[in-house]
Parts: sequence; C-alpha cells; structure tokens
Amino acid sequence: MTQFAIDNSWLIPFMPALAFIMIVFFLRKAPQASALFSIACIFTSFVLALGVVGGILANPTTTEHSVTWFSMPGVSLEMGTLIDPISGMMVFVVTLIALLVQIYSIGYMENDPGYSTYFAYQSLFAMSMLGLVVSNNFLQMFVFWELVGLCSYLLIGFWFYKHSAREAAKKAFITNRVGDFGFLLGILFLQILFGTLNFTDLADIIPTYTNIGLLTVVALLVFAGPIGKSGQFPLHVWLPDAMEGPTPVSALIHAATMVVAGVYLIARAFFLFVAVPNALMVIAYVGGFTAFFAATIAITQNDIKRILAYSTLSQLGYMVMALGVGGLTASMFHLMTHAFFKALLFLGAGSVIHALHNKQDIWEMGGLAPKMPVTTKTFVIAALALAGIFPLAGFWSKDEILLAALSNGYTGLYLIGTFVAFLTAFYMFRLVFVAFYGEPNPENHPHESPKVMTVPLIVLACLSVVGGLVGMPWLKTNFGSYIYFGEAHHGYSLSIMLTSTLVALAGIYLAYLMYYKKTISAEAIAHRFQPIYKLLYNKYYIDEIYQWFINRVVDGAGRVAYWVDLYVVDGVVNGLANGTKWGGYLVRYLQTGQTQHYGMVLIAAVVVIVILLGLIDPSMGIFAGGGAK
Amino acid sequence: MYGEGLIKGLRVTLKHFFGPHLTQYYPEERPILPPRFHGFLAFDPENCIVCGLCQTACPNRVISLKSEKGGEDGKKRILTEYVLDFRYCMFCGLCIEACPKGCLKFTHEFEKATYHPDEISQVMFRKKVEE
Amino acid sequence: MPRTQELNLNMGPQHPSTHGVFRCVITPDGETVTRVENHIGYLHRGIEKIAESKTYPQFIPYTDRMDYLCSMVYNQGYVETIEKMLGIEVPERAEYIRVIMAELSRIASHLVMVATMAIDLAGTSNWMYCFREREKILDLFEMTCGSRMTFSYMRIGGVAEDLPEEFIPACRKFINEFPEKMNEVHELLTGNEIFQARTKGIGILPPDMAVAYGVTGPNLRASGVPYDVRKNQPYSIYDRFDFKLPVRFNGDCFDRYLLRFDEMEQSCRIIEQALDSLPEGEIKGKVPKMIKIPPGEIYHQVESSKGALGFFLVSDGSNKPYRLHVRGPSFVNMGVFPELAKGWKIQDVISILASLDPVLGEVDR
Amino acid sequence: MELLERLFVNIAGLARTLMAGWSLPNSIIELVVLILGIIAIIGLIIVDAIILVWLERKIAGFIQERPGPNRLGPAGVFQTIADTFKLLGKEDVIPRSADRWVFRLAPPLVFVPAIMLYAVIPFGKDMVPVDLNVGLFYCFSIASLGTMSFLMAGWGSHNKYSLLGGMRTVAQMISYEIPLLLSVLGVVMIVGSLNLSDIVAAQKNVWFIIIQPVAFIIYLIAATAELNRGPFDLPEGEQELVAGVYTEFSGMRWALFFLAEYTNMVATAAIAVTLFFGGWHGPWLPSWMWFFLKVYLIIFFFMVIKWTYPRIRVDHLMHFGWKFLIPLSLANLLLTGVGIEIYRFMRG
Amino acid sequence: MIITLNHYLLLAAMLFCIGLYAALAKKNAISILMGIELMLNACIINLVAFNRFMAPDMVVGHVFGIFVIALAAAEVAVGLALVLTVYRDLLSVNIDDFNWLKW
Amino acid sequence: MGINVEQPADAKQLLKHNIILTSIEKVLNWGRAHSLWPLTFGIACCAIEMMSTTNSRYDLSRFGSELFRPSPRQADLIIIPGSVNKKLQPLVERVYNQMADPKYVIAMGNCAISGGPYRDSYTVLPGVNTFLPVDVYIPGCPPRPEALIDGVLKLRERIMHPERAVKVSQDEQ
Amino acid sequence: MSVSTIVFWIIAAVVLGSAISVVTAQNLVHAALFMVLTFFGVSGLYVLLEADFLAVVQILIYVGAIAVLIVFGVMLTQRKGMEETNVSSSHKWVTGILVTILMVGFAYAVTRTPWQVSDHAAPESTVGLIGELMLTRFVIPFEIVGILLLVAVLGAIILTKGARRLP
Repeated sequence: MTQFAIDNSWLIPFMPALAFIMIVFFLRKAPQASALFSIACIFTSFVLALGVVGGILANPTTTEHSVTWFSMPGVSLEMGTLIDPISGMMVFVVTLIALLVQIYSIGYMENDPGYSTYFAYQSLFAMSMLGLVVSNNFLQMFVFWELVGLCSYLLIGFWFYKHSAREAAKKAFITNRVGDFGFLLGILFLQILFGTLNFTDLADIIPTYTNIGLLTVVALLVFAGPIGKSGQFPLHVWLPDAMEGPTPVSALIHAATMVVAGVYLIARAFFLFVAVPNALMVIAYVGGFTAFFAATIAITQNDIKRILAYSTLSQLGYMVMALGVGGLTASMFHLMTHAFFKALLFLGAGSVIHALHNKQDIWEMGGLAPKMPVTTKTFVIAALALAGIFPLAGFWSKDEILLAALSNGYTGLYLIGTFVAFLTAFYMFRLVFVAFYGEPNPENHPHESPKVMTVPLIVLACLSVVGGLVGMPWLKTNFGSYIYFGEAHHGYSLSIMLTSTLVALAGIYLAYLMYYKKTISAEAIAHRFQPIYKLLYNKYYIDEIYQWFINRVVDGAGRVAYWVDLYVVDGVVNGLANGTKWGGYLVRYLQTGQTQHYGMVLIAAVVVIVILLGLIDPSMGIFAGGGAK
Repeated sequence: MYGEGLIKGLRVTLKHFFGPHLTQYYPEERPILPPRFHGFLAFDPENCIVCGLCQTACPNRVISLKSEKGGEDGKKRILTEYVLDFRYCMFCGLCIEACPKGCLKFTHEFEKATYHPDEISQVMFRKKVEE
Repeated sequence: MPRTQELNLNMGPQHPSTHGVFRCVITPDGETVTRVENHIGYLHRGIEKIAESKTYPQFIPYTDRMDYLCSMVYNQGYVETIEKMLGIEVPERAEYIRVIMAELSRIASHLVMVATMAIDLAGTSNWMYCFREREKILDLFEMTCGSRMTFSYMRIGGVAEDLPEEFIPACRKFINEFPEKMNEVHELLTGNEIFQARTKGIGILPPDMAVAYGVTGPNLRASGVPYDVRKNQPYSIYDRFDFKLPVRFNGDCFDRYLLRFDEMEQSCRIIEQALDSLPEGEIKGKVPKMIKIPPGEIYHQVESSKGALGFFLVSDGSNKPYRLHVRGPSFVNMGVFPELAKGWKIQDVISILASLDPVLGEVDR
Repeated sequence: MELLERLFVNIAGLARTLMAGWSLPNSIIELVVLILGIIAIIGLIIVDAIILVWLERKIAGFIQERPGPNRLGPAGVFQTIADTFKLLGKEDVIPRSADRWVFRLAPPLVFVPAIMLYAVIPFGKDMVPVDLNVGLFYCFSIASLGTMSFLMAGWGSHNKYSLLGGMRTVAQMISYEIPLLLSVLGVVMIVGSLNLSDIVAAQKNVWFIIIQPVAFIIYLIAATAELNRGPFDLPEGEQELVAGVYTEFSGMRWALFFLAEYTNMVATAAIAVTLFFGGWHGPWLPSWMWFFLKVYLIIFFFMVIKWTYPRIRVDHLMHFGWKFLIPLSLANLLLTGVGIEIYRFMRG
Repeated sequence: MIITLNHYLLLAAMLFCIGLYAALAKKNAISILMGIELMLNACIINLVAFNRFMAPDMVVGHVFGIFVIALAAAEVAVGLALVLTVYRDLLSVNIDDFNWLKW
Repeated sequence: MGINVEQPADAKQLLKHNIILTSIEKVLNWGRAHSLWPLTFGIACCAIEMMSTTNSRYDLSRFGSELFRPSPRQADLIIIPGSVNKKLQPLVERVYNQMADPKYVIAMGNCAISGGPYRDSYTVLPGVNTFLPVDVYIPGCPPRPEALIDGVLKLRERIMHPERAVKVSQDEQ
Repeated sequence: MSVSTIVFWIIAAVVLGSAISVVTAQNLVHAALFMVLTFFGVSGLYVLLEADFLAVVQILIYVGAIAVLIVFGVMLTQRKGMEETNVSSSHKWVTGILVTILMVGFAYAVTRTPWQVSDHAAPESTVGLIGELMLTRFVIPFEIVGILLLVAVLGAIILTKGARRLP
C-alpha cells in the first residue's frame, strides 16, 4: 500500500482533477452528486497521502518519477513527481485540510446557486495545489503555481455579483502577478545558468557554483514569488481583501495551503538560498518584519476574518523568518501546525458567520459561547494553540522558530518574534472575548451549525491539540529527524519556552482585562495613542500609498510620456508623414486599388528578376542545376 | 434517460412487425357491410304511385321521372321513366325517407367505377314503347 | 444598404404537408421564417349561397361536407339552430344519440389530427395506427347511418334512424380498448425525443393573443384559456354529463397535440355515461311536414372538434333560409397562423400548421 | 460446404487457368478477371437494389400491419421489376430553365461513386475485388463524392425546393462525414491498418462491436445521416420541400437516384459489418453467406428505424452532429488510445 | 516512353500558370479563389513528384502535401467568408468593385 | 435515357408494322399497370378516403400503388379527390402538365365527376373532364376505399387492354 | 508505351483540359465543376506517383470539402442567370502574355536542370510513414497547421456571422 502510494503519487493530484472534469462536464446539473464526487475524490487522495506518509515514516528517502514532457536540443522539460519527507508532509496536510473543508462546505454553501461550480473550483484547487507540492522541477511547479493563483482568483471572486469580491479577486490576481513575474525570471535564469530545472539536479549543481553575486540575484528573484504568494511585506495587501471569498475558501486557500506555497517553495529550493547567505538574510528580515507588521495591524481590526487574515500574514512572516534564519525544520513544523489551527480558526469563524447570517464585525457579535458550544470550544482551543500555550500545537512550533532564530545569532529577530507572540495572544483573545464572551447582541439569534460543519471543527481541534506533539524535542524520532537541511539536530531551550509561554499568557491576560473585565478601557488607550491607533487601524496606509504611487508617480510619468509623445515624437512623425503625403500625392496614381494589378506587377517583377539573374550571372545557377548540388 | 423514447418506439414497431395483419383482401374477399349501408339505390317500379315526393325531397335534383295519364280511369298517373343521375347524388337518404311506398332503397353495391361519366347516370325504369 | 434578395417559398395548394388545398407563401431568411401569408379559397364552393336555394331539411347533407372530419357536430349544430328557432322539443333518446355520435365524431377528428401531425413529421407508421383506430369509429357510424364520412344523420327534431342493436356492445368494446391503443401512440410518438424536440416550445400561442385572434377549441385551451361551448354555454344535454375541461398552459405544438388526447379521454367518458343512461323512447319529435320558420334571426353555437361552431340564420318566413352564415372554427383559427409561424424554422411551420389542425373544407366552405 | 465456400474463388481460378490455357499474358488475365468481378458486382448491386426496394415496402407494410405488395410473383417480389419497366418507359422531362448538362450528369454521378465503393469490400474469404492499402479511407473519400452530385442536382434543377434540398444535403453530409470518420478511427487504431482485409482478419476472435460499442453507435447514426435516410431524410423532406433535390427528376433519372440510395445503403452496411461485425467470419455457413446475412440484418435495422421515427429538424440535426456526435467520437478516440496503451502496458 | 520527373514538373508548371492566369485576370472573386486552388494543386504535384523521383524512401513530400491541403482548406474557408461578407454589403462579387483600400 | 413511347392511341397504328415494338409496348404496359404511383394531392372529403385506402385495412400497396409521390414528375397517376373550383383549376392543370408521360387521371367522387352536390354553385366546375383527360370515374360521395381500389383495378385493366375501354351504349344495360 | 504511360497522358490531358475550361467556361458553376474534375485528375496523378494516401486525402478534402464549399459560395452569391458570370477583366491579354513568359521560363528551368534521380522503389504503404513523420519530425508544423485551421474556422464564422457588438 505505502509503496503503491509512493510509486503512484501522480494519482494524488489526478483524483481531484478527475473530480473537476467530471463536475464540469457531467455533474454540473446535480449539485449533491458533484459535492459527493468531489469529496470522494479528495478522500481517495487523502488515503493515498496517508500511504505516502506511512511510506516516508518507514523509510525517509526521496522517490522521484519523471517522464519527458517535451524536449528539443538544449532544453529538456520533464514532468514528474518528487516524494520526500517535505512533500509527504505537505501532501498530507493539503489533502487533510481540503477534505475537511470540502465536508464543511456542504453545510456552509448549501442553497448557494453556484454549488457545483464551487466544488469544481475546490477540486481544481486541490489538484493544482497537490500538483505543486509533488512537482519535481521548477517549471512544473510554476505551472501549478499559476493554477493555484487562478483558483484563488476564481474563488475570491466566487460571489462575483458583489463589487468588493470582484475588486478583491482582481487585486489578488494582479498583486500576485508582480511576484510571479520575478519568480518566472528566476526560473529562466536557472534554466539558462544550469540547463536544468530539476530540483535534485539543481541541488547537486548549485553548491559548486561560484558566481555568488549572480546567484544572489537569482535567489532574490525566486524569492519574489513567495513574497507575492505568501503575502510578505510589500505585496501582502491582497490577502486581507481576499477574505471576500467564501469562508471555507479562506480557510483552505488563504490560511492553510495556498499561501504557504511560498514557504514551501523556499523550503524546496533551500539549497539555492543556503548558497547565498545574503539572500537568506533578506528573507529572514522580510519575514520578521512581516510578522511584526501584520500582528500590529491585527490588534486594531474589527472584522473577524480580517483579524484572522492579518494573523495569517503574521504567522507566514514567522515561517519565512524561520527559513531565513536557517530553520527549515522549524518553519515546516510551524507550517503544519499553523495549517491545523488556522484552518480551524477560519472554519470556526465561518461557523459564526453562518450562524449570524453574514455578520462579520466582532463588535456586533458577543455572547456566542452559550449558544454555540462546539464552535466556541474549538475556537478557543485554536486560539490557545495559536497563542502558543503549552502543550498545544503552536507552542512547539513557535518555540522551534524562536530557538532557531536565537541559536543562529539573530537576536533581534528573536526579540521581535517574542513580541509578536505577545501580540498574537493579545489580539486572538481580544477576538475571543469580544465575539464569544462579550455582551450578547439582541439582534442576533445564533444557533449551532449542522453536523457536517462541526465535525471538521472537532477533527481539527484534536489535531491542534496533539499535532504539536510530533515535534516534541524530547522524542527520539520527532519531526526534525525527517525534515531538515544539512543535518538534523535536536535541541531545546527551557528558557525560551518559558519566556514565550509567559509572554503569551501576559497577552491573554491583558486582553482579559481590557475586553472581558473592562478594567482597562480599550477606548481610552485608543484615544491616548490616537495617531498610532489610526496608523494601525488603517493598516499603515499601505493601500493608500500604493494608490498614491499609482496615481501620482505612474500616472505622472505617463503624462510626461504623453506630452513627449504628443509633441516630440508625433511632431517628428507628422512631419515625416506630411512629407510622405506630398510624395504620396505624386505616386498615388500608381495605386489602382485593384489587387490583381498589384499581383500582376509582383509576378512581372519576379519574371524580370529571374530573367536578369539568369542572363547576367549564370553562375548563380538559377537555370543550371539547382537540384544537382 | 435521453433516448428512452426512441427505444420504446422501436419496440412498438417491432411488435407490429411480427404481429398479424389487419388487411381485408378486397377484390378476393368482399367487405362485410352493415345492413344500413348507403350504396347505390334500387328502385321498385311496381309500387310507385308517381307522387313525386322523392323528386322534391332531393336536394340536388338527382331524380327525374316522367309519367303519363293512364290506367283504368285515365286519371291514375303511370310511370314511364325513372332516372337517377348518380353523378349528383349525395347518398343522403332523404328520398328514401320521403317515399311513402318504400319503393326506393339502398343496395350494397358500391363498385361503379366507369370509363365514361355518362355511364354513371342510371335509368332505373323505362316503359317499353310498344310499336 | 442593399441586402440579399428575398426568396419566396410557396407551400401548397399541391404540397404534401398542407391539409387539403391550403396555400401559404413563406419568406425565409436562411431556414428561419420571416413572413407567412395565407392564401385560401381553393376549395370555395359557396355552401352558404347554396343554402339559400335549399329547403331547411335539404341543407342537412351540405353541413356534412363542410368539416368532413367531424360532420356529426355540424349536423347537430345546424338542426339545433332550427329547433331552437321553431321551439321543437327533441326526445330524450335522440339527444343522447346525438351526443354519442358527436363525441365519437370528435374522437375520429382528433385521431386524424394526431395522424396528420405524425405524418407531417414523417412518422408514417403512427399515421397508420391512428387511422386503424379511426376505422373502428367509422364502422360504428356505418352501422348506424350507413355512411363512413358524410352521414346526414340528424334530422330536425331528432335523428334519422334509431341505433341498431349491435351498436351499444360494439361501442363499449371500442371505448374499453381505446386507451390501450392510444398508449401505443404515446410510446411510439409522444415519448419520442425527436418528436418532442420538434414540438416542445415551438409555435407558442400566448393566451391573450389567442383570445385576440378569436381562436377557439383545443388550440385555445392549450394556451391555458378554459373556454368550451359545452361547458360555458351548455347546449343539448351536455350539462348532465360529468367531464372535465382539459387545459394546458404552454400553448406550444406539443401541448396542442397532447390536449387532443385529453379531449379524447373526456369524450370517452361522456360516451360511457351516455351509453349507461340511454333512455328508451322516440327518436323523432313532432315536426311539421313543411318546415317554415317565422321571420327572425338566430345565432347558435356548438363545440366542434376544432372549436366554437356557430350558425347564424336569418329567415324571411319562407321554407328556405334567407341567409345562413357559418362561423367556422378552422377559418378563425387559421387567422393566427401567419403570426404564429413567424420566427420559426421552415420545418416548424409544418408542425405548427399540423397542430392547428385546420380542415380546408370548412375554412373555404 | 467447402465447395460453396470456395465457389466464387474457384470460378475466378477456373477462368484464370482457362485463359492461361489460351496463353494470354498475365496482365490481361488479371484485367479480365477484374472485369468479370466488376460485372458480377454490378449484377449484385442491381439484384440487391431490386430486393431492397421490395424489402423496404414489405417491411414498411409489416410494421404497419399490412402485407405490402403481394400481387406480382410470390409475395410480390416482382413488384420492383414492374416499377423498373414503368420507369424505363416514362417521359424524360428536363425543365426548360434547368442547366441541361448539370441536370443530366447529376444522377449518374450519384450512382457511380456508389458502385465504386464496392471495389474494396471483402465479401468473403479471399473475395476482395481490389485489396487496397488505404481501403477504408478510400471508401470515405469516394462516399464524399456523392455530396457534389447532390449539389449539382439541386442547383441544376433550377427549382427552389431542389436548391434548398441540395443545400441541406450538402450541409448534412459534410457535417456527418466528420463523426463517421472519427468513429471508424477507433477501429483503425486497434488494428493499425486501413486495409479492410486486415481489419476483418483482426476480428477473428472478437468482433469490434464489443470493443467499440460507442463507435458503432456513432457510425450507425452518422451513416444513416449520410444516406439521407430514416429520421435524417431532410433533403428529401417531402412535407416541407416536396421531394427536395429529386423534385424535378422523372423516370430513369430519378430511378438512378433511388438505385444509388440503395446501393449506398448496402455499401454502408457492408462497411459496418466489416468494421464491427467481424466481416465474413462465422461458423458453419460459407463466409460470403455470413457476410450477406449480417449486411441484411443491418439493413433491416436501417429500415425499421426509418419507419419508426419522425424526421429531425435541420438545426437540431446540425447541433446533434457538431455538439454531440463529434465530441463523443473524439472522446471515444481518446479512450481507445488510452485503452490501447493500457493493453500494451499489461502485455508488457 | 518513360514518364520522368520532367513530365510531372512541366504539367505542374502549366497547371500553375493556368491558375495564375485565373487569379490575375478573372473578374469574379470566386474565380480567383479557384485559380489559387489550381496553383496550390500544382505545388503539391511538384512536392509529390520530387519525393517520388528523388527520395522515395522518405515521405516528406507527402507530409508537406498534406500540410498544403490543410492550408488550402483554411484559405478557402476564410476566402469564401470574406467574399460572402463583401457580397452581403455590395451585392457584387466583382473584384473591380473591391477597391476601398484605395486612398 | 428513357424510351419515349407515344400514347397508346397512336401506338395502335404502329402495332401493325412492328412486332418488336409491340412486345416492348406490352411489357411496358404491364409495368405501368402494376406500378401506378399516385400524386400526393388531397382536395376535400375524398382525400380522407384516399388516405384511408392506403392504410392497413384496405392497403393500396398490395397493387404496388402505395408510393405516393409528392413531386408530380415522379407520379403516374393523379387522383382528383374533390371538387375543383375556378381558383384551383389552373393549378390542377399545371400539376397535370408537370407530370411525365404516360400519366393517368382518376376522378374520385361525384364532385370531381360532375361537380356533384355543388351543381348549383357559382364556383365549382362541372367535373374535371372539362379540362383533364380522365381515365376512370369513381362515383360516390365519397366512394368507399374499396371503390377506389376497384377504380385503380379498372385503370389497370384499361392500361393493359385499351380496347376494353370502349364506350358501352346505354341501351345494352 | 506501358499502361502507366498511357494513363499518365490521359490524366494529363484531363487535368490540363479541365483546368483550361475552368478559365474559359462562361458559367461559373460549370467552371467550378471543371475544377472538381481537375482535382480528380490530380488525385489520379498521385496514384501514378504511388502516393495512395495523398490521393485519397486529395479526393476527401479537395473534392469532398473544398470544391463543395466553392460551389456553395457560387450558389449563394449568384442567384439569377448564370451566363457570363466567369468573365475575364480588361487586362487579360497582359496577364496572358505574362503567364506565357513565366511558363517558358519554367520550361527552360525544368529542362535545363539535371535532376538527381534516385531509383529506389517507393514504400509499400505510405500511411504509417506519413503518420510517423508527422508526429515526430514535423510535429511543430503539424500543430501549427492545426492552429491555423482552427483560426481559419473561427475567422470564417466570425466573418460570416458578423462580430457581435459588445454591450
């Protein structure tokens, strides 16, 4: 079984592809059937993924299958699958979350007119994501990379009749293009420099390459992709807006899987980044800054999904930072645990939104805890996990990251990370206390969600609790003994654990005081630090800055160019044209407008030229022995 | 299911294909006609009293009869000629209803296809002219 | 801007699909019909004028020859008009016999409609099966009045002859077997996807347009207007029978076709009830020998298989009508045809015409 | 039995030895044998057509619960002969405004390709008139010639009905040629040859109808449409277009169209048998008897279909062809390819 | 007498010239299309003849013949569509009327 | 393509001289008599009976006449089933002229024979024999399907033995 | 004079005769029908050249599709009398002379060139070889031709139906 799964790992992306094709061509008219078929397919993939994981656990080696896709002299493109511990872990996480989200969607999307379409897109996404994960070369990865972008676009704009959804979809798509362009350039560089795009081949070649300067450029270009896809600092703006899509989509794509594709890409191409320390440093600081930056925004937001979105950004920053400091293990570990509890958070938020009929402002909620016990419990577990409370999943992975930062000498980043952990705990529990334990809003009549929605919540909650235990540093074979770069190392620092736990508890307590007990007035603080609050509330005015940039700089440059075009270029051109026109007046009598006349002249010219050539220069061989040579 | 109707239709035609025929083999086998069948008319000159009711009842002037005074007292009308021009007949039966003596009745004859139109009109009775 | 020149396609009078000698000129654009013009009068025989030279009973045979598919109803409408004017009582038994005959006639007429619809769409075998059933009805008619199509069976004040003995069992047998045979037609034609594709949603006649054009009968009821002379202005003894007024709402060819089946079902029910409660007695009321109608005018309506059939009679006191006008349902129904056929494909014109079920003998008169 | 089996082959062999006895050159012997074969085939076609016309009328009659022609000969078999004599004696009308040459040429040009189709069909074991390498393709290309003749007939008549009918024929035939070809390609892929004898030989154990049922159904539908028969007889469309392309043709000219239709029908059925029903393979009976038995069974099916279904509408016809049959046949092709790959993989 | 490559080439050249004449000297747009078809046919004859006489082992000429046939099909489809579109506006297929491209 | 043969009346003179032509003529007449294909042309009530004749109970096809041809070019026989009025007359005449020789006419029903019930009408022509050479008249209003079959058989008789169609005088009845 | 030689001359006569008739026929439909005959003859030439598959393709596509399309086009654009529909324009003499010169040039070139003729026999069956070549060496041209056909079909549809104006 496990061997079959590993050998036939192409089946994993193939099953959702099958679902997509079946739904689009045959099942579109039957919503229930398409949902069931889609789930059945993703379940099959999940089972296969379990097989893969089992195989990896038993024997952590790299298995690669590839066929030639296209070849011509100089270029040989392949398609194939690469199964190693990293992709095994990813396959498992993606199929699991996708399965749960699809089950959840049965309840969440019911009565939606685009039910079948939704599942078709979900399947397409699952196919693309899994294809991305199992890719064995950059080009194939890029193809799927773009496909997941497409799915993201489609799903964000799923309710395309809403203006905001359309705009958000466009924004996501365009923003991602910026990063993808860099990524594509990077791929082209790699192809030109090394003549192959295969990961394993590149991993062998790159360490021996000496032109570090060029390689740095390449690495940064490749990193542009993750910046876009994983929402790192300058290109993060699309992710909060992407919350316009259906909530399960946010859970699956914009929290657990697609956005971590960037992280995964860095991990996959880690050999490239390791070769250029400068690039690694850039990555570390970009990640760290994003983590801090997003977390500060998150504490002022009111929309439940936006809070979670900024939290996602922040955690992604964490992962990227971890990679930057060289902690591949920590990053991947955090990726996995984060997928569990962030998906859970989103699904819980979805459950709440579903119960409140599309209300998303946390201040309009309140008092949900008694009405929605399952959702509340699971949500709190997830929040605790995210905050990094012992022994939940987030605790282990976050500590790994902090440890990695500290042990690799990035003390600054360690401090930032610790502070971010405090912020994380604070804003999460702000959310919990306001939304679930606050004053009940009399307008709301919340009710617990149906079984199809709560069961995935419970499953994810369990995983959030126990998911981190696989990375316990005390275990003999833990997470780090499978996924590592260079050599595996086990280490832990009680002090770091203690510090981070305390910091997180402090954050929770602060939120408790401010929003539950109301002993510290949030308004007063907001008033007190009015400028900072406004800055944070408006997300550092990044969107406005972009807007300004486009309006002023780009448009201004355009206006200048327009002027130049109008008076300088056109002046020259018009002058030429006028000259030509007068010339044309003279020769236009040759133009009869009859195609046949032109054809005749053409043929006559051919005849004349051939005759001339034949007569004047017999050595041209026109009449003698063209075929003889 | 699309195409179900097509298959059902085929079933029906195939059933009939192997089923019996309904045809009456006409020239060999005479059709069984009901007693009231409106075929061509028969005329019984014996009972005719030359009242002319049939002539007036006919909507289309099919019947033409000639008579002469005669008989024992010279007052009784005697039929000399009775012609039915079937070219104009509608076979409505109004003349039969009109006849008080029941001289006219429908026969079961219907095959009167001819090569010449005037053969259709029929002289039902003509008094022999004694020379 | 000049466009391509028009092509006028002439359908009829000698054209396989037109019912009788109807002629229409179609202006197609590609396969789509942009204009249809009706041309009628190829079977005009001046029946209304002939009526003025015939006595009242003598005109009965001519009513047969107007709508030769449903002559009994025409007989009935005509004699009832005169009875109504003269105030003649018709014996119960004669009324029942008239109803039985009229309904059998209606079934026969609808069978012809189904048959022609089938053959117009090239379903030859179904045509045979429908005519086979119709032959059975014609046998019943022949048994009763001696003719297969032109009966002249009704008389002023009653009917010409009583039912023969063997009629009632034969009729019951037919009524009992009939639904099963129709099932065959349903299997062969109604359920056929090709047939449905060619009739469903084709030639939609909206109810307001149907009313505006004066369409009556099954064509009107298929558009969702529940109007039937038998129900709305009951004549003869139709108020004694329990039957439903079948109505369908799409107004397309398929509904017009299916409505005929509904009507046949209801006709069967009426016949069954009439056979059950057929009284004994006279078949002809007291009628003067020479029928003369006092001066005046009258309009009487009955429901034929094609729709509301009206006779308008003006009398000047003599034994011949001064003027007789017939409101023929097919004639009125045909008025909507050009409007209805517009915008469909050439082949749809055929199915629309077949679904309207005109009888040219009555259109042209 | 063995004698019957080899009957025609032996006759040809006999003729060869006879001529060899006259010491004729080899090429001429082959030519004579070929001409003999052609004569035999033309005779076969005419007898076939006569039987088929009679059969069609009988089958129509039987379906409609009546006996059909039964006066001339046993069960009316000579009815068609009477028709032939009558058509021979009919006046030959050429409309004044018609294009004389086109009008005259059209009927023979419909008929000639119909005969040419028979050149490559394996009628029995070792009974192929011409064993072409591209036999199957040849069949379709020859069949496509008929289209032109219909166009000529429709245009040459100078009659609106004819022209419309001709245009419909051409649109229909061109559209349905594509699924027809595509459906057959599945079989070609399996056999790996366009040679009809090879295709028959490949069906020794299993008929292709079992492997390619979808292809067979597509072939049957498209072939019915190509023949302008059954529910697809739009060009004739007597309810709309009087008699379509045939409107202005009388007597023997019209009979040629008629003959061509039946000839084409036999050819189409024969190709269907060759491709899907194992050609002449079959136990007990001589091979050519099997072949004709199967051919007639398929023809019977064609006829029953014609007398069952109403005529399809012209735009439905086009939609059906382009939006359903062609994608379906492409899908079938794809599946066949995948199937062959899988088969090869399993075989190693 | 043996038929050589030259026979085929000369035949093709003649066909080409006839087609060229039709394309250059005919008034009717459809005639011009027909002329172009003749020219394309001449090309294919050349391809096949060269293939047969100079390199019969490879069927490269046939392959190119098939490409040319496909090209011809595309050309006719678009050409006829153009002619029909123009005909709808101008009610003429006379190439002399198609002179809108003139200044 | 077809062998042009003159109408039987003119052929009679040829008969005496040419024995081969006689037998060809006989064979052709046999063919014509046994495959009379009518034109699809319905006018009035009789048209319904004409249709009934083809249906399974009466089955005109037994005599080889069920192939109703929609195009006059391919029909041998035009059955006029109903009254022809002044508006229809030119059309009937034209359809008849479009038919290819040899062609036959059956006047079915009294309307076609003489105008029948409409002898008083101002539009109906007094019979189709005023403008068409009718071969067989079938009286009846309308005639039974069997009567039509009888008419077709009589027409067959006339084709094969033209001499039998000589007028019988009224007195011999 | 072997059989194939005789056949060649017959076919050549048919091809050239009908090609000239395409140009000279006064009725455009007749011209189109002569063109069909030319195509047919050309396919006969392919048979002589042992290109059986190409011959069949020629009939299938040229006669079965292209010629039909052209005749269709003729019929759609000309509805009244067809006489004098295939006339030459005023510059036909110039064109004629030009074409004749070109022909002489061709003849000169062809006859003067010493072709290197191979005496290998043609392969028994060309179908398989063509298929293999198309999908290996000429796969890119093959794909491009496919795209070209698709574009042509779309273009033809858009041209004849008229591009729908966007709202």
